[in-house]
Amino acid sequence: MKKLSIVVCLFALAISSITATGVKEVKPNEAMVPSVVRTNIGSEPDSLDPWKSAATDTEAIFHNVFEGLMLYDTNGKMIPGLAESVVIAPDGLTYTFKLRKNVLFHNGKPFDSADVVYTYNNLTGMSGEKAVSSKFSLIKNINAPDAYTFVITLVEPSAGFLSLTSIPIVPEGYTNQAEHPVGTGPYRFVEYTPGQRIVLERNEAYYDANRMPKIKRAEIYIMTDEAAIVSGLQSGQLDFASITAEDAKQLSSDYTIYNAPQNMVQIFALNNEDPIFSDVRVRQAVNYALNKQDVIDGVFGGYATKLDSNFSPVMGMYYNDTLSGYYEQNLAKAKQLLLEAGYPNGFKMTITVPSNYQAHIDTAQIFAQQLAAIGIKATIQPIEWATWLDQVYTKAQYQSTIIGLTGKLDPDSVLGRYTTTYPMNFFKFSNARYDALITKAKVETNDAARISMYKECQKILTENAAAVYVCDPNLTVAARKDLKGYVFYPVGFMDLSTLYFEE
Amino acid sequence: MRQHDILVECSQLVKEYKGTRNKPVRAVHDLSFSIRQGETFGLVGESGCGKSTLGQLMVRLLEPTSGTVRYTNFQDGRGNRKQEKAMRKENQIIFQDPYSSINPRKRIGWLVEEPLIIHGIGKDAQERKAMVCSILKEVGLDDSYLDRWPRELSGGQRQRVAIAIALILNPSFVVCDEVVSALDVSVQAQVLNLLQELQEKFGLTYLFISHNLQVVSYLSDRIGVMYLGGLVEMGDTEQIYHHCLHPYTKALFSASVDAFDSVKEDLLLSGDIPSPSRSPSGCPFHTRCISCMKRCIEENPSMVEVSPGHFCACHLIQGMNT
Amino acid sequence: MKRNFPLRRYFSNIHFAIGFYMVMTVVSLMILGFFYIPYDPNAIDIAHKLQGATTAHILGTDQLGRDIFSRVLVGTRVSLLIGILVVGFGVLIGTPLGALSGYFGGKTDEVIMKVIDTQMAFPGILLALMIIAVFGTSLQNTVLALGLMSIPRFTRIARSGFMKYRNAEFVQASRARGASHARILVLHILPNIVPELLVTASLGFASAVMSEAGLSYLGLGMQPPNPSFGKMLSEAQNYILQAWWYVLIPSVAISLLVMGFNLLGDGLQSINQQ
Amino acid sequence: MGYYVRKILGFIVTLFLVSVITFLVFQILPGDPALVILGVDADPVQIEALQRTMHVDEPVVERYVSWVGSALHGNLGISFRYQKPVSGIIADCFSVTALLALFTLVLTILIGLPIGIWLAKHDKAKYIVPFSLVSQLGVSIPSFCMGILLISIFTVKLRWFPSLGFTPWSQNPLACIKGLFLPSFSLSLGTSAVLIRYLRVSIISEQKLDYVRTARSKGLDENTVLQRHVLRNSLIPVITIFGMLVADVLGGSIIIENVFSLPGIGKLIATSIATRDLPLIQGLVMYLACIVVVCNASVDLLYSLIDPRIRLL
Amino acid sequence: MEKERKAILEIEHLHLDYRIGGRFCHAVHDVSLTIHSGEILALVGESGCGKTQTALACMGLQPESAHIGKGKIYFEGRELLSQSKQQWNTLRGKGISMIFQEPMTALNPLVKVGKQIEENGRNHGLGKIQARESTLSMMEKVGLPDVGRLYSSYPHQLSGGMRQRIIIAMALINDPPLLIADEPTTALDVTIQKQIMSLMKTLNKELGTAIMLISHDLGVVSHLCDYVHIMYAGTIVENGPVHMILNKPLHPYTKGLLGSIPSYGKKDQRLDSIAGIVPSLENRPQVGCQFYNRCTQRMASCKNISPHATMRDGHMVACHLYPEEA
Repeated sequence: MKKLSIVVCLFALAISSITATGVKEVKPNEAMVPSVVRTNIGSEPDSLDPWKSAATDTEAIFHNVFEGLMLYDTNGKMIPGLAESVVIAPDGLTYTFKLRKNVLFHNGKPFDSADVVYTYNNLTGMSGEKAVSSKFSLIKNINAPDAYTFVITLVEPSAGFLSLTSIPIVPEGYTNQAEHPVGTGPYRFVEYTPGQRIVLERNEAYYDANRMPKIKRAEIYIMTDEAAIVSGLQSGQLDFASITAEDAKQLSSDYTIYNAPQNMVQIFALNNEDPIFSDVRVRQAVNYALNKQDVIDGVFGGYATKLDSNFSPVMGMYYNDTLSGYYEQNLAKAKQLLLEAGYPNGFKMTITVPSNYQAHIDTAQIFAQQLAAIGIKATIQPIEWATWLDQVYTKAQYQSTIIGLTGKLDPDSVLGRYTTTYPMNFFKFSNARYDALITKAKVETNDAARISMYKECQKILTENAAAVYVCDPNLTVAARKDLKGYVFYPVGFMDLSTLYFEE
Repeated sequence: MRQHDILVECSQLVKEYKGTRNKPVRAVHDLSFSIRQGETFGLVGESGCGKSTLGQLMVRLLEPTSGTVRYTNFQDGRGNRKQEKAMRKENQIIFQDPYSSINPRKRIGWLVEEPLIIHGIGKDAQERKAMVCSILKEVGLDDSYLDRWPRELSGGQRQRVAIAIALILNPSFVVCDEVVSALDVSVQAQVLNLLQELQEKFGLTYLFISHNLQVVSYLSDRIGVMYLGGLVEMGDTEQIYHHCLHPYTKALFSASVDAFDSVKEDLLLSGDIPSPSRSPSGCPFHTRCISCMKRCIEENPSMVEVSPGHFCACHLIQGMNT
Repeated sequence: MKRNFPLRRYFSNIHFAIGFYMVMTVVSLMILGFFYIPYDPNAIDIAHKLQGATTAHILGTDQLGRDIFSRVLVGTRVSLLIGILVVGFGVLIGTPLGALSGYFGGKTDEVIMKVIDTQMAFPGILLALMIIAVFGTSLQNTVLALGLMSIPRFTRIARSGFMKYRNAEFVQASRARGASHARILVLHILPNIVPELLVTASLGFASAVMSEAGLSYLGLGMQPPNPSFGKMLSEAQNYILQAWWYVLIPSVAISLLVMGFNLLGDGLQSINQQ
Repeated sequence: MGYYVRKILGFIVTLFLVSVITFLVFQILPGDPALVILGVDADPVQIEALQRTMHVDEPVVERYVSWVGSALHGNLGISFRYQKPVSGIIADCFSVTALLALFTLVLTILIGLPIGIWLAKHDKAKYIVPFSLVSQLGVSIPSFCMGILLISIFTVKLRWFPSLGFTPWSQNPLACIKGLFLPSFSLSLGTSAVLIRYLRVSIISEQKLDYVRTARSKGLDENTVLQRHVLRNSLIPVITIFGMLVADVLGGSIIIENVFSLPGIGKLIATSIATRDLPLIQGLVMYLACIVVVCNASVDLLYSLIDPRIRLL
Repeated sequence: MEKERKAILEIEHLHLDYRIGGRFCHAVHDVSLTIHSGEILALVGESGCGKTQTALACMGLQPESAHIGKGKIYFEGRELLSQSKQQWNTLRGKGISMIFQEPMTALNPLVKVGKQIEENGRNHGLGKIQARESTLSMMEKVGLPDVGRLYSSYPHQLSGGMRQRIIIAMALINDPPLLIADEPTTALDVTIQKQIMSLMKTLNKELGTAIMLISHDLGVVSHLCDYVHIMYAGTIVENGPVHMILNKPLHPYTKGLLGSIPSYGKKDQRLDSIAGIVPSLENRPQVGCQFYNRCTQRMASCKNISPHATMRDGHMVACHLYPEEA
C-alpha cells in the first residue's frame, strides 16, 4: 500500500509541476507585443502547389505567399501587383504588362519576364505539357519583348480576363511547389505539418514598403472543431479566428468582432429536371413559401444579407439591386401557384444536405417547417460531403439541396454555372436566352453594356426561380482586443500583411 | 449367479485423444470384455485410468478410435439416424455429479419429460405427464417435484431425478458413472438401495463405474479393474474379493480402508499414477509395482484366464501357469 | 421467502437497484411522452431561440427555438429504440454465431472467429463511418452500423458460454438420450447463457447510446429534425457559450441511460457470480 | 513452434481480409477523391490532372494486386490527399497517437489501480456507491463533451494546458506532456472506470479462493496476503482488458483528436475517409489491424509470463 | 486416563451462528472437545455438519458473516477468541497449522511451491537461508523426491498427491504443536490417500504433532485416529475412542452411518440407510434433538428437549435413549 501512495504522490507532484510551468509560459506573451499571430484554417490545404489547388480556404492563406501580375483591392478592383501597370489595346485583345523591378522570389531568385512566360506557358499548355487550367484557353499568344515587359494576345475580347491575371507567378523551372511553395508575396512559406499547422514568416525582402507586414510570423492551425476554435481563442492560443455569429455575440465584450458579407451565396437548389421542380410554378411556390429572415436570424444570428439574386451585394456594380425583395413570403400566392401546377395538397420532397455543415442542416430544418405550411412534406437527408459532391454536384441525382457557393471577382465564373453546357450545372437550369446572354456578355468590352447583361442574367434566374437564393452569411471574425487591421475582401483572402498588434 | 446372454460386447476398444503437440493420449487401450443381460458389471480404477471414457464409449457418446462396441438386442445403427435413436433409447448413462448433470435452468418435470419428447413417446402431454409422475414415484419423489427447480433439491434428490430421466425410456442398459461418489454416506446408501430395487424391478443391466472398491464389490456381480486405459484383472466379485491376483488389485484392496474389515495385507504403493499421455513401456503398472521384474518393463502382459471367468494380465501369473 | 419476491435478490444488489431506477427514470419520461408532449418537438420558433428555462418552456429552447423538454421526451423514444434495435441486432446475429463457434469448435470455430477477429481489427467507429458513408444517414443505417459493431461482443460471450457447456455433464446426458444438436443448443445450453447475455446486452445498450452520440458528433447520426440524445448533444455543443443548459440536458439524459445500463450490467454480473 | 506459425498465419489471413474489405468498401463508396480534395471551385482540368495521379481509372483487381505487390515491399502508395508516401504520413501521425495511447494507459493505471484495490478492500456499499457513480460518470459522458468541458475549465478558465497544437517529445518533453495531458485524461476517465470495475470484481473473486485462505492460515497479515498473493493473480483477467483498452483508446482517439486538434491517427482516419483517400485509408486500416493483432499477441505473451500454467509453444 | 497428557486445544461450548433472514442459525452449537499433545482426534460427520466451521474458528478464519456467540477456545492454555488480529497472525502457521481439502486450489498457482512453503517459515521469524534449508528438509521429510527441482516448480506441474505433501510440508515447517487437517485425502485417489494417511501417521509419531482430522470417511478415521467425535447438524452426538465408536455405536446417527457403508460383506442385502438428509442451516430445529426428523427410534421427548451428553460404555453420547445415570 505504501508503494501505491508514493506513486500517487509522485503523480500529483508531476501534475502540479506541469501546471506550474504552464502558468509561467503564458506570462511573457501577455507582457510584450507579440511577434506572432495565430489563427486557424477550417480544412487541410488541398495542395500547396498553386496550380493544383482550387480550395477557397487554401487560397485565403496562400494569397499571402503568392502574387499575380495583378492583385485585387478590398472592393474587388484589380490593382497592379507584380506588374506595375497594364495597357489594354483598344481592340481588347492585347494586354501589355510592365513588370516590377527589384522583386525577389522567396528563394532569392530575382523576378523577371522569364518567370511570367514560364508560368503562362504552363497555364495555357503552350509549353507542350497539358494545360494547368482551362480558364486560359482564350490566350492566343504570349511573349516577352524584354525582361520587364510581358504581352498577352487573346483570341477574342474578354472583359473578365484581367481578373484571371491574379493567378500566382512562380519562379521559372521551380518544381517543388507542392513541398515548399515559393512566391513573391509579403509572407514566405516556412512549414506545413499535415493535420496541424502552416507557418508563414515575413518576407523581409518584400518590395512594397506599404504592404510590408508588421507581424513577423503567422501560425495557422488546422482546426475543424467549432468548440475547439472558440476555446482556442478564449485560452489565448489563437489571436483571431472566424467563428459563428452566435459565438461572436458571446465573445463581443472581450474581443473585437469583425463582421462583413463574405460574397458567399447560400442557395436552396431545386433540381430543375426533377419531375416536380421542372415546373417553374412549383419553384416559384417554394420561393414564396419561405421566409429567409428566419434563416438569417435563426442560423446566422442576424448577420447575413438577404438575397433574391445569385449575387451578393458585395459584387458591387454587377449586383442587380432591383431584384431585392422579389420573393417575399406569401403563402397565399405559393398555394395558388401549387394549385395551378397541379399540387393542391402539396407533395413530398427530400432536401439533401452535406452533413458537415450544421448551418445548412439548420436551414433545411427551418425550410422544412415553412414548406409544411403549404403542404410540402420535406425530409432532410444529410449525406457526407464526398457523397454530396458525387451524387449532387457531379451527377445531379437529387431533388433539392442547400449549399453555399463562394463568389468570384469575375461574374462569369459565378453565372456560368447556370449555362446549359456547363458540366457541373447541378441546378439543371437551362434557358436559351440566358445562355446567349452569357456568351455575349463574355466578349462585350463595353462595361456598362456588360453590366446590364449580367444584371439581366440575374433577373432571368430569379424570375425563373432557378433556385432559392437565401442569403450571404457574414464572415465573423473575433480578434483579441489589441490585434488591429483586419480587412475583408470580396473573395476568400485572409490578408495577414495588414494586421498589427497595438502597443 | 445369474447367467444370461451377453448384452453388450466390446472388443479391442481403443480411444485416443489428441494431446499437446499432436501426441495421441491413449485413454482406453485395447480393451475387450462383455456384459451379460441383467448383471451389474463393476468397473473400478483410480482417476485417469480411462473408466469414464470407457463408459461413454459404451453408450456411444464417444466414437472409438478403433475396435467395436456391439449390442446384441438390436441392430447396430451407425450412421443411420433411426437406428441410432433406437440405440440411444436402449442405452442410458448417469453421471457422477448431480449438480452438473442436471440442467439448472429447467424444471424437474420438463427434464424428466424431455426424453419422451425426443423419442416421440406418449400421445399427448397428459400421457407423458402420467409417465413422468410414475417414474418419479419409482425413484422416491412425488408429484410436487414436477414444478421445482434443480437448485431447490439436495444432491441425493437430484441424483434420483437423474436416475428417473435415465429410466423413463425404459432402457435395457445403464452406465452408472460414479453415481454415488459425490454423495454423503447416508444418501449414498439410499441411492445404492434404489439402484438395486430398480434393477430387480425393470431387469436392468448396469455398468457400474466407481473408484470405490467397497461400493463396487457391494453392488457388482462381476468386477473389472482398470489401470491406465487397460483392464488388469476381471472376474466374479467373489473371485476378485477373495482371490485377487494382480498386484494392483491387491494394493487397491489394501488402500480402500474399511471401517470394519481389518486390513488383509498392508500394501503401500509408492509414487503417482503416470499420466495417460506418458504411458510407461511394458506393463503400465511396472513403475509402481512392488514385484516388478525385468520382463515387466519390456513387455505388456496379455489377459489370461486364470480360472473360469477370472482373467488377469500380469507376468507373475503367466509365470506361474507356464 | 425467495419464492414470494424473486426480484429481491436483484434489488438487494446496490448497483442493480441504482441502475434500474436510472433506466426507469428515462423509461418513465418515454412513457410520459406517449401521453403528453407540450409542444411539437420539431416546431421551429426563431423568435424564442436559445432561451433558458421559462414557464412556457420548462427546459428552455434550442438553437431553432424548439422546446427542449418536448425534444427530450421524444428523444428518449429514439435513443431507447436505437439501443434496443442495436442490442437486438447484436444478440440475434452474434449469439447464433458464437453458439455455433463454441459448440462445434474446430473448423466452424476457426472460420467464425476469423471473421470476428477481422471485424475486431477494424477500429469500431471506422466500420460505422464506412457503413454510413455507403448507405447514408438514417435510423436504419445507424442501427445497422452500431449493430454490426456490437456483434463481436455477443459472439465472444456466447462462444465462451457454449464452449463451457458443450461438454457439461447435463449436455452429455441429453446427447446420450438422443437429443439433437439444435435441441441441445437452444433448449439446454442457451438458457444457461442468458444471464451472461443479459449482462452483455445491458453493457451493449450503454455503449450503443454512447456510440450514437459519437456518430452524431461526426455528423453521421440521426436524420434531422428527429431528436435523439446524441443528435441533441452534438447540436448543443456548438452553443456551449450561449446556452449551457442546452448542453447539460442531453448530457444528463445520456449519462442516465449509459450509467443506468452500465450499473444494471454490473449488478447482474455480480448477481450471476453469487 | 507450431503455435507461433499458426498465430502468424492467422494474422496474415486477418490482414488480408481487412485489406480486401477496405478495398471493396471503397469501390462502392460514392465520391470522387479528386473532387473532394479540390472542391466545388475546381477547374475541370485540375480535377482531371489529379485523377490521373490516382489511377482510379484502372480496373479494381489490377489496382488491388498492384497495391498488395507494393505493400509487400513496404510501399503503401502515395496519399491522394497529401501527395506524399502513406507510410511517412502514418509514421508522423502515429507518433502522436502512440504517445496519446501511452499516456492514456499510464493515467488509466495511475487512476484505476489504486482505486480498484481500495474498493476491493472496502467492499461495502457506502464506499462502492459513490465511487461507482463517480467512475461511471467518467464512462457515461461522451468523450467529446468531456473534452470540451475539460478545455473550458483547464484551458480557458485556468489556462493550465494548451488546447491545440502538438509538440513532439523530442522537441520539448514537458510541452509534449502538457499538450497531451487533457486529451489522455479525458480518454482515461472512461478506461480507468473499466479497469476499476474489472479489477474490483477480479480481486473480490480471487479473495474467495482457497489459496488465499491457505495464505491466511500461514499467519500473513491482510496487506501481505493482498500484495503477495491476491493482487498478482487478479491481474491476469485484467490483462485481457488492456488488450481491449488499446482498441478502445485507438477508437476513442478519432473523436478526441478532433476535439483537441491533435494531428494523430484518429483525425487522419476521419479526414481520409471524408476525402476518399484510399491509399491512406488502406494503410491506416492495415496499420491499426496490425496494432490490434499485436496487442492481442502481447496480451497472450504477458499472460504466459505472469501465469506459469500457460506456456506458449 | 492412564497417562497424564497435556491438553493442546480445548474448545468449550462453542457456538457459531450465521445471520440468515434476520435470524441467527446455528452452524456450530455447543461444541466442546479437547485435543491432547501427540493425539490424533477425528471430527466425523456428513457435509454441512459444522466440522469445518469448528476448525476454522480455531484458526480465527471463520467467514466474516459468521458470528461466534458463546464459547471459548484455549490453545496451550491461552484463550484465542479474544485475541487481537496481530496475535492471531503470530499463532497461525506456527502454533496451529491447517491443511485443506482441495490440494488443487489450496496453493497459489502463480508462486513456486518452494517459495510458498518458505513463506510460512519466513513469516514466523526464520532467516532467509534458514528458511530455505528447513523448507528443503521438510520437503524431504514429507516424502517428496528430488526436492531441489521440486522447490522451483509450480503447483500445476505436480500431481494431487505431491501437492498435498507440499501443503503438509508448508503446515509443518514451523513445527506446530497442532495440525488441523480438513478432509486432507478426500480429493485423492485411494492409493495416494493411503500414502498421505501413512505419512500423517508417521509425522504424528516422529514430530509429536497433535492432529485434528476432519473427515466424513469412517474408514480413514478408523485407521488413523485415536479418538472420534461424531458431529451432526452442528452438535457432537457421540464421542469416544475410535474402536469403541466403531464397534459399539450408541447414537442412532452413528449406527446409521456405519450401516450405510457398503461392503462386500453386506452383499445381497439392502444397506441400512438413514432416511432424509442433513437439514440446511435455516431448517434446523431450534429446540430438541437435531436428528429427530431422521431418527428411527425417536420418542416424544426428543422433539422438544435437547439431549445432554452422558457417559455410557466408556464413551459419551447425547441421546435420550441413554438417560443420565443417576
